[in-house]
Amino acid sequence: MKVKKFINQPENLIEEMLEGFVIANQNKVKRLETERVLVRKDAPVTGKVGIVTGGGSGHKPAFIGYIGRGLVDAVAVGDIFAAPPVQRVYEAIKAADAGKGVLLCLGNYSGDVMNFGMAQELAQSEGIEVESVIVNDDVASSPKERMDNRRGVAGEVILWKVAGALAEEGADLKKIKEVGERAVFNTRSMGVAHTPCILPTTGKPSFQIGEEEMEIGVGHHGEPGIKRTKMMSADEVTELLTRQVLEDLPFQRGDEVTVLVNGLGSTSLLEMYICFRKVAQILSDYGIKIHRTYMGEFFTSLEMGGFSVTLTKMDEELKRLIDAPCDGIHFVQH
Amino acid sequence: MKVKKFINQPENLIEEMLEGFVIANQNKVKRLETERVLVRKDAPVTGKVGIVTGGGSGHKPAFIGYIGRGLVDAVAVGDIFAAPPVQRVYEAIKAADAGKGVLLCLGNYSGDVMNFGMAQELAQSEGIEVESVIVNDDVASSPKERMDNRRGVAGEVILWKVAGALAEEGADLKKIKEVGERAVFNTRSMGVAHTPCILPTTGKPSFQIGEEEMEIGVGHHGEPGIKRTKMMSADEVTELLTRQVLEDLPFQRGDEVTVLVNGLGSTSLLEMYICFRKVAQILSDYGIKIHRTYMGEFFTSLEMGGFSVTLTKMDEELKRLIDAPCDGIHFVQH
Amino acid sequence: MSQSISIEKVKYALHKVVENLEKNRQYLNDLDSPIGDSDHGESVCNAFHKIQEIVDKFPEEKRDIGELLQAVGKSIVLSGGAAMGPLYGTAFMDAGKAVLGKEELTPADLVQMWEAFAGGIKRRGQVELGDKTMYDTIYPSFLALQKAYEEGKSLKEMLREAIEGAQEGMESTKDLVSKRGRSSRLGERSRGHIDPGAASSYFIIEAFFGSLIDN
Amino acid sequence: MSQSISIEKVKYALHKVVENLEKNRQYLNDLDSPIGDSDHGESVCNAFHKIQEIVDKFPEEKRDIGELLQAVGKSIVLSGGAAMGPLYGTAFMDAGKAVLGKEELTPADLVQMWEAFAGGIKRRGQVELGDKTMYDTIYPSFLALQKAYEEGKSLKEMLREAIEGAQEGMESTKDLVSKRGRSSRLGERSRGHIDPGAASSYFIIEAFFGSLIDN
Ligand SMILES: Nc1ncnc2c1ncn2[C@@H]1O[C@H](COP(=O)(O)OP(=O)(O)O)[C@@H](O)[C@H]1O
Ligand SMILES: Nc1ncnc2c1ncn2[C@@H]1O[C@H](COP(=O)(O)OP(=O)(O)O)[C@@H](O)[C@H]1O
Ligand SMILES: [Mg+2]
Ligand SMILES: [Mg+2]
Ligand SMILES: [Mg+2]
Ligand SMILES: [Mg+2]
Repeated sequence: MKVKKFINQPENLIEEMLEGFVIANQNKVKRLETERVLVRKDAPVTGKVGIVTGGGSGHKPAFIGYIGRGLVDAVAVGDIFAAPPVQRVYEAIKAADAGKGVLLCLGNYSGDVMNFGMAQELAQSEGIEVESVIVNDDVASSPKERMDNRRGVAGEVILWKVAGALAEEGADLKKIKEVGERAVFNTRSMGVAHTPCILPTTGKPSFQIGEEEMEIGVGHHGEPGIKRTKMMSADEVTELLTRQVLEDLPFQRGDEVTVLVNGLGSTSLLEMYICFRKVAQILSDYGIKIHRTYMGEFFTSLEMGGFSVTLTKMDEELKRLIDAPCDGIHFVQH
Repeated sequence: MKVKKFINQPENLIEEMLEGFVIANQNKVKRLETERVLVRKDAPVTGKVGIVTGGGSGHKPAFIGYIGRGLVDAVAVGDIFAAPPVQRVYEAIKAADAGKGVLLCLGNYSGDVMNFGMAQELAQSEGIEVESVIVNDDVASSPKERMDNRRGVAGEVILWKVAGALAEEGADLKKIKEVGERAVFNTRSMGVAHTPCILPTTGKPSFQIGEEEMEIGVGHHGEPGIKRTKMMSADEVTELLTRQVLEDLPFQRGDEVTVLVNGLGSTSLLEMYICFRKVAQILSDYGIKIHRTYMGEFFTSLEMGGFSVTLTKMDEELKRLIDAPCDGIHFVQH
Repeated sequence: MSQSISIEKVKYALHKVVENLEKNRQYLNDLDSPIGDSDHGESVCNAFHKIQEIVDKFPEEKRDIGELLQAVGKSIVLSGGAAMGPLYGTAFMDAGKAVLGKEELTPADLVQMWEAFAGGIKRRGQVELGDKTMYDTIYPSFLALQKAYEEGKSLKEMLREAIEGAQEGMESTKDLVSKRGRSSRLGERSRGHIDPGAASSYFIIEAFFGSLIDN
Repeated sequence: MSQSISIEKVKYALHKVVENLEKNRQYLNDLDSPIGDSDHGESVCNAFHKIQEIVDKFPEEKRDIGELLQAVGKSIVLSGGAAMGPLYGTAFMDAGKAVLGKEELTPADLVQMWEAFAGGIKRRGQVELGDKTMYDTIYPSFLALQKAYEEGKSLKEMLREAIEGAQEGMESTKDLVSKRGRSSRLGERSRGHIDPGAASSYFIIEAFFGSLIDN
């Protein structure tokens, strides 16, 4: 298989992408001179807790597409699928801090946890208040008893939305961490993929898979999930994902949820709406009400073929924060 | 090649997709009972000219993702890549008309032109004021001397934005048609693809292509373009597209343009930003200023691999309309 | 074989048309791939599928062939979609108009009806012979039908020659450069492929006229 | 072979490490595909690439091996990224700290240094032997080094046995179920694959200790 991608030298690809990104979105974002960190144009925003995130590249619109009012202030940009190094996270923290402290939002990967953790210590040692919330929404990645070992996937979008909205309201760091943790605790996801992405750095597929197979519970770096099966119909696979997600959190009749159906790269929105239809049917059967639905590509794995279903159980405060307007680069809401 | 798609029975796919779409976006959209037409929730909007569009399915977020305030009022939904029939367009016109008339926005395809044209006549015969603007922005699809034979591609997004904003301001039909036509006249696009989509109805690829080849000037239904070549670097292919677009319209030093880089389905945003970087460099060399940039998937061809570059020459009025806020289902702007 | 055509025969012929298109659905999609958007078989079959109901529900007591064809045409126009919808729909409507009031078609009526059918395509599509479209199948089939009629041939012979004319017309599109429709943007690259619409027209004519021969 | 190690030899050994990782870049990516995210070779090579400059720019007159290793570790920690960055970075920093002030490493120093290296991984990664990580290569290599030292073997023999220990450790990961890092979510499905970090650690040890043997 030949690699068909619109790139130049693979070793320049992140830099070139960022160059384009900063030009295209210069009204909303700027780049630090010293480090590969993108920050909201008006950061640090006075009177506001800074929201910092980051991770490996290749997940666009995550992470940098979420920079903007009501969302994220600074992003430490890693290499393809590689956590950003300590120095970079540290500079992101400094750039986002307006004196009210900084919340780190990260996915539960040992690379991210270690790099963000060390950067947090470094910043704290210089007197910056820093807290972190670690996202672990992927129910397929560990049994419930080992929830703290689960991967973070598309649920991170919910954290950015909620924490970003709360920060914009002027809440303090403690409060944002508390609500952010509640949002994460209330969030569960599961994904499926039938086609790997090709890593532009190596020209190799992220995983091997048969012509009629799909991977249930896949991670968004192509990590194996729960099992390899034959392709199923949209309804069958959606039912499988949705029930597993629903059963993991004690969702109850009468609950309200936010639904996020996330395309992993090459799966069309047309297919995703077909699948969402089934999600809605199942929720209705369970007596669960949909508060808000997000449909689209929010956290991809380059051009991987597949999608994930995320449910977040709402409460009044989370509803207010989910519904708040935001003006991110690739995530805008009135 | 096996078809890996998340669908159920192919014959139900549009209906199931619409079912999901209406549930997910019920705050913004409703479906007519009689016909496969989606309309803005509050349509017909009093005091406003109705904006109606439509075309074949498979281009998500187009067409129905553009329903909303400051954009489109009603969409006639065709089968995969097939223009919607007359009756459907006619019902869309009726649903959008609040007494101030309706503007039809359509791509220049004989199917669309004939079906929309006949529907227009039908509606006019019943006393509804109807005008139409036909988009023909694809420079690869005919030489300049035969401009009226060119295909409409991603440039239609610009028409929806401009016409939608003007309608929202309360302008009359004549004015909207005039400005819409100017926007179209000022818009040029060209695309490239290296991977076909698979039609879910037939399980067949939209075109055949070699392992190292790409099609320059491809249409967004997989129609052949200008030539078949070996894969090029991002910079080379972007240069080719951008220069061809630039040379087609008499762009001049000092002009301002809106740039739209549109992913055709499976090409990652990462690649598109690399390509946009080159567009920006070329424009800067030409002394052309970028007024606004749109990056993402605006008009896809299911999961086709490729992208297109669209440039619209701005004037003060077009700038105001492009910058106006809008609240479409998949196109939101503050 | 009778030298005139009843409404029953027309109804039967229409069913045969649907059958023949259905049989060639994927082939028509495939023809639409290199120079179009790969959907022609889908569009034609979906639209023609609906006319079966029109035909079946057309009241027994109504005998007007023109009215039947107009109803068929109207269905295709209003609910067919794609490029073929307005084209075939208009053709059937015009054909119906040309024989409105007739309860039997004489060979002369048939020639007139088919002239109107071809005229409908031409009018709706703004198309000329040689543009590489369905018209390149339909118009030659009309010419052949007319010529056979003028030469005083039997209805059977007329129909056979019309089918032959259609087939030659369809095959002629292979070497043409397209001037109309989606493929018209390909210039020289459109050469070497049979036009999908020309092929669907052939299947329509083959089944329609063919069933009248056998019947 | 001398029984002590100069800073020049350490510098040379570090260059050899970079070379060896580079040689195995794609192999490491490939190992990271079935149980990880296919980037381990990229991450390790990019991070270690930068230490060449640290080593080359380390002032001639500075002779402190501990300081050199700390500088290397700091670079990897601060600018390495991925999981391997904090892990290898901390290991080098801890190793440097253990021999701070030393201008020559005796066999005893080497054992101490390597114990600290392994300890750094354990501390940063919260990892145990048998968790199917780089620690499964590094800790056995330390044990082998220490054992050989305690048995009074020559430096050369010590190094050789440390490399053998590393290799055995790396190979042991194949049959293990992962408890740490990305692969820890796979449960039984992680079995049957060598851990990519265990492999990169082996290449580091092979080159580092190997170059000290040859030197
Ligand atoms: N203007 C026209 N006049 C006559 N026939 C046309 C015209 N435009 C298209 N066609 C016919 O329609 C066929 C394509 O039909 P179809 O696949 O339904 O439409 P689309 O191109 O919209 O997908 C072409 O092969 C051609 O024969
Ligand atoms: N907590 C940990 N302790 C020790 N080693 C670990 C730990 N987490 C990961 N590793 C090692 O890191 C390797 C993966 O490194 P790398 O590919 O850089 O990270 P990532 O998984 O973030 O892509 C694993 O093979 C494993 O050896
Ligand atoms: Mg990684
Ligand atoms: Mg079509
Ligand atoms: Mg077609
Ligand atoms: Mg890895």
